[in-house]
Amino acid sequence: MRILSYSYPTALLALALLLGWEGYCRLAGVEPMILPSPSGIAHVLWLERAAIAPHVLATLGVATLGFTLSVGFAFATSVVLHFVPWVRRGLMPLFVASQTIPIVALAPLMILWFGFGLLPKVLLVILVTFFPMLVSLLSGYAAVPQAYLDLLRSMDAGRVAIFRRATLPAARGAFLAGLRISATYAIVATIFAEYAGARRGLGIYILAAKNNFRADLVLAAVVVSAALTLLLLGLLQLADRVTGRRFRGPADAAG
Amino acid sequence: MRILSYSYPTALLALALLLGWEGYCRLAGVEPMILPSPSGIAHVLWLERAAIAPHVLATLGVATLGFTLSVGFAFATSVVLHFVPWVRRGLMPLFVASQTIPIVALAPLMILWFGFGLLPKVLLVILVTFFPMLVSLLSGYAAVPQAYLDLLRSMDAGRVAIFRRATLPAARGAFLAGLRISATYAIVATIFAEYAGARRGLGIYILAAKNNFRADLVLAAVVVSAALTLLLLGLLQLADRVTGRRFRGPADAAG
Amino acid sequence: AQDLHDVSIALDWTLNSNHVGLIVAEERGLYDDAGLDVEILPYSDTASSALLASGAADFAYMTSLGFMTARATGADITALWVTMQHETGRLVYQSDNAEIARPADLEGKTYAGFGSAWEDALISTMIETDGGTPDYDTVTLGTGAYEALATGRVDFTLEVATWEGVNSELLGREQSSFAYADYGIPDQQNGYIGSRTDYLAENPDVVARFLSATQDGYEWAADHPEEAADILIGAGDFPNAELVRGSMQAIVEGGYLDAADQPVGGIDGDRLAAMARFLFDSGVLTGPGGETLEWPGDVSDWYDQGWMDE
Amino acid sequence: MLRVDGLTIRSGDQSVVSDVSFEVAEERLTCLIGPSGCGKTSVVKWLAGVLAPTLAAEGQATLDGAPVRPPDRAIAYQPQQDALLPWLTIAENAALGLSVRGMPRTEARRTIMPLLASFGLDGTEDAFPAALSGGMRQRAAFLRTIVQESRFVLLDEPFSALDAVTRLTMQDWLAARLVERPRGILMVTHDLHEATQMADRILVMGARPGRITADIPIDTPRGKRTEAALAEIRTSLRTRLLEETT
Amino acid sequence: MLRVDGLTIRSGDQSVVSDVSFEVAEERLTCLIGPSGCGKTSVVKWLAGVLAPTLAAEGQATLDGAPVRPPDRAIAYQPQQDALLPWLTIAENAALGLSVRGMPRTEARRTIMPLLASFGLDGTEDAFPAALSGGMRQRAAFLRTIVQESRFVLLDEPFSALDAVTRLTMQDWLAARLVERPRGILMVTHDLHEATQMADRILVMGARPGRITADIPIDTPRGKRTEAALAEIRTSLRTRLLEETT
Ligand SMILES: Nc1ncnc2c1ncn2[C@@H]1O[C@H](COP(=O)(O)OP(=O)(O)OP(=O)(O)O)[C@@H](O)[C@H]1O
Ligand SMILES: Nc1ncnc2c1ncn2[C@@H]1O[C@H](COP(=O)(O)OP(=O)(O)OP(=O)(O)O)[C@@H](O)[C@H]1O
Ligand SMILES: Cc1ncc(C[n+]2csc(CCO)c2C)c(N)n1
Ligand SMILES: [Mg+2]
Ligand SMILES: [Mg+2]
Repeated sequence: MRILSYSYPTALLALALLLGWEGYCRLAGVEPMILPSPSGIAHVLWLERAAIAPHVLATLGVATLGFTLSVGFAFATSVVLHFVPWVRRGLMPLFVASQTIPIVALAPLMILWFGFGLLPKVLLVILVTFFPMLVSLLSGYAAVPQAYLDLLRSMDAGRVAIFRRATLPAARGAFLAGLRISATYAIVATIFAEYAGARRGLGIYILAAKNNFRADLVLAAVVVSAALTLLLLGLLQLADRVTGRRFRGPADAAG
Repeated sequence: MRILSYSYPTALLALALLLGWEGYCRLAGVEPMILPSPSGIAHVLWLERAAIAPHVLATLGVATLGFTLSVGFAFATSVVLHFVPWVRRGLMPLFVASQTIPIVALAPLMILWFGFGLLPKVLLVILVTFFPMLVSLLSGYAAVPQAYLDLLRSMDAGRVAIFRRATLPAARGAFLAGLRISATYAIVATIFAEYAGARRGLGIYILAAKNNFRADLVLAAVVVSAALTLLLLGLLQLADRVTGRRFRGPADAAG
Repeated sequence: AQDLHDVSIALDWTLNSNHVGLIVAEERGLYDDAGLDVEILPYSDTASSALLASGAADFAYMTSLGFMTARATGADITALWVTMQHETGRLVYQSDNAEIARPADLEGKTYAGFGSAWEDALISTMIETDGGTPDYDTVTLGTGAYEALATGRVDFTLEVATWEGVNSELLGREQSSFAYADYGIPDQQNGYIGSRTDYLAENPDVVARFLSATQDGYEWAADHPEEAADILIGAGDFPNAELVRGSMQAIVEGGYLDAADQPVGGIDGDRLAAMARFLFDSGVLTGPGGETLEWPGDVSDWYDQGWMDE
Repeated sequence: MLRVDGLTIRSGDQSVVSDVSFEVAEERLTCLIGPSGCGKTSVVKWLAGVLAPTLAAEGQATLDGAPVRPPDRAIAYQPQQDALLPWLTIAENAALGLSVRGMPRTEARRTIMPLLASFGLDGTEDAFPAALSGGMRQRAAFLRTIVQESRFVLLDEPFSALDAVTRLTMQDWLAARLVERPRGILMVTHDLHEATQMADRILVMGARPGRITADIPIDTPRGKRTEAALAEIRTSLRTRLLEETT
Repeated sequence: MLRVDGLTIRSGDQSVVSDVSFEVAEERLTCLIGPSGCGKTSVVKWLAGVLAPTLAAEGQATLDGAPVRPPDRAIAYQPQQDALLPWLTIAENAALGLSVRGMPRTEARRTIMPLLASFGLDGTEDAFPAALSGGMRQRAAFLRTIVQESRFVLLDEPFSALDAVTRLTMQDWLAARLVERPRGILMVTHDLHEATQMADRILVMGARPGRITADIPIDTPRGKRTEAALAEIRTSLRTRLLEETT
């Protein structure tokens, strides 16, 4: 009930948008090849569900693998950079620079270099999703209250013990924030990578739909991709809830 | 001097990377059509400077226009959303959803809808850069210390005066952070948009280089694009320095 | 100077020898003489027929497939010209691939594709005609296809004989090919220039001037292949000038531009209908609701060469 | 004379403060003490017109018998901590109340400048708050409050962020300022010592819900408020407070 | 007996603390007071082995004459605020020092459980710190420090975040705990009142650079420390502190 009353402005606005779009399509008589109506998109989405399914699965597979590796890699890197300041100073600018590379240009080259298997796609997903997580993790580590570190150090805890007992749990919120940002890009990055070359996947589906002049199928695939991203975000939210009992509760009472 | 001694690990690492790459290209004898060497890229970049220049200018123009509009639009929207909570509740989920759209799919459709002119490109740049700024602004507004607001309210200041005198200046840091994130994407988003349709621009250049099997030119364009983004980030940093006398200085002494 | 009428044309691919007549007409002032300021739009990731249909361009240079798919799907566009009198596409594979001797051998092989539905119809028909089962693996790679073929990561792909074919030869790649027409595909003309029907109705004069000048351009190129190649090289960004020259030579030697029974650019209605029929019958064309399209019976309104009469 | 009558503040259906009535005398310092969470800040915020919108309040404030609806220019408010805006210079911060009322920048500065010296702030007018010590910041905040020329001033734990020594200095300093420019002051504090040193009257609040449980005049003249002279009243206040808590 | 000899702490070429020597007696409470920034926290952090790496220290700590290199198990440290880890339950927080030394989880819990009651924490063992009041959190932090069974305990302004009333209660409570389980305590405080109520000895620090300017034993027995009894010593301490500052 509360969620309903909370989300009705969104629902209303979304509905108004869709109705406006539908009305425009019907009244102005735009060619569906150029701008299909929402009802048309919903219709083909239903008709083509069997054709889209394998592509969705392929994309999900690559995105999941790439994102998982990216999370692991970001975590490992963050630990190294946390403990070795000169590596951090050396690598961070390079990571920033890596974010300025247009993947449109890089993706076809990656396919050339690494073939059309999983590798180039996973690498592209990592390229896109790695950095926001790394930054969030490092800023999370840096935000641990000094008192926690001092306390553990005064107990004669070693660097690793301090990291495990204070730094890491304190960075949980920042990590989740980074995870959410990265997750928003994971599916889109996969689609990009597929677009440059793949056997199967939403990227291929979009490319084919475009080449066959089926704007309705392109938009249907966009809807599916957005739904996948929202699903991924929802899963993260769920994982947070399920695992985070220790990290919730009322805001810190004693300030 | 200080900046030199600070950035030498980066320079060292970057140099090692480039040397390794160069060495691999020379020793393994990879075809430059597949993986050009850094020296090869630098060389064609120099040779092709006259050919690349007009594309760079076109991209810069679109990126600047799109980014400027995006900043203005994000600011205007943030003000509206700040003052009208139900619009905020209604629109934010839609903005989040807009970030899950793969631009690969949308860009060609935008060209079909809005033609070859500036409009579709500017819209795509806005689509990509608008959201991080909006989020940063809103979180900046929310982070104003309540005491500042209470103080002004007790002086009988109106909503607009409070916003102008406390909320807005307090959000400056968050705004700049959002600006930096968005600026990182501005050039890349422009290249994307051009890729789907433009008369001129780095996107077109990259596409042509790719179809001519010129991996070296593709990478040269990537280098240029990265340089443009770093330039944009540098300009923002400079603008911050020049305008921010009031907002710098030692961290707040009285805690 | 006189007031020039602005027209724009979108290309099917990055500038190449197929477009030579347009460049020659532009560079030799034929368009100026016709009172036109022609903008040749650079190739982008959006199909030229889509750009044309949406009104983003006045004319489009389209692959036969691009034109027919768009037209069959309901775009209101009409073909006015065709560049190549014979199919320039062909199916290629590495000569040292001992497993491939005939299309039937493609069964179970890997194809590097470009992401359009017709490729499957084309290849399946060729395999079937040759007595094989059309069962093969597709990897969509776009331009990456040729590198993938050369490095053996895929078994076959499609190419334009007068461009990628020449390029492979220059690179010394040993490749063999099958002609579509030998295996059940109607021989088609290729490289249509078209416009929107409403544009035709409103600017018949502009259309006629544009296409006549274009025709003059291609005729001149056919007669002066070497000079035409140099004009093209001067107009575009060609990293490999030899490819352009070789390609022009191939076009002229192959008699692609002028057929005995046709003026340069002339459309053969029967062959267009045969190819369109093939597309409909192979079921690759679907409408906006996803339904398979019915053969309209008559496609003579798909093209219009009325401009040649003036 | 500023009066509060029958003030009740509710959060949902819980009373935060219940039927509180008291008065703040002209040119006198009234202290409000009580255990944490008893509602001291809420009372002051209500009088300043800045109560959180999630809290519902009933009650009446009157100024010399006439009803007032806060925020009102007769009542100035100084939030806990100093709330100096970090992007304004000390002069700009001090003039904030004047600027908000529409006084032009140069005139506001003219008003502030002669006062800086007596607030121990001469030479800092163009410095930013971050460059000042806690005590100087606190004085700048007082200057900002004082120049608003309101008859009454609400101070919410003005010294709680200062260290003990600076706090002692600032207490003396504020007392001296009040002799120069008398105001009716309502000051919230946690510190028994501070209350007994500075107040003309002490209002003691109890919790759950917040209400006034005692109203104690301090008659010892300021000059004679030594540790020894106040020992007794402090001990009784402490006992009372500890009782309130359990 | 814990001794510090000739402790000098530098930040760059500025002295933060200069040639400080003092001792902390076994089973007695020593208070360290002084103006803000004089280096109290720095001295305590050095003794705890957690001085910021940007500060350079020279000096010697000895335990019964034998040199120690902090951190040392004989010396427990309780940071300013309570520093309870929000993601650990009260029991886990209290047992943190034990777990760090490698004591298994169940054994650590067995050690903690019987002590909860006397710390006023019974029933809270599986609650998270956020659910507790400031006083309860402070007690949990004390429990964490006490169970480490170190001979000496360093407390940096343990009560400064508490409101005045809770603070008074906690002072009494801590005094009672120290009677039960005596420790040598070095306690930094800002609060003269707190120092005179609780200390067996008061070390007064001066600033720029930090050094010890007085070492004052408080001989009044704890039972007799009324406001009146301490008035004199408090007045003299205040005068001394105010002098230090100017
Ligand atoms: N915005 C709010 N919404 C709901 N409840 C509130 C709000 N602000 C304060 N309260 C509650 O009202 C009560 C009184 O709070 P208030 O801050 O007025 O107390 P206080 O006496 O100033 O305490 P302290 O001495 O800690 O400053 C508390 O129980 C608090 O939790
Ligand atoms: N990490 C650090 N690096 C450099 N200087 C520091 C550092 N920590 C503290 N200082 C400086 O050392 C001096 C003493 O600081 P310290 O925190 O020890 O004082 P204190 O007596 O505890 O003050 P307070 O009463 O405010 O807690 C101060 O001038 C401070 O600015
Ligand atoms: C110069 C040139 N090269 C390749 C293509 C795209 N393409 C790749 S394979 C093929 C033939 C299919 O029958 C086509 C057209 C093009 N349009 N123009
Ligand atoms: Mg309060
Ligand atoms: Mg300290």
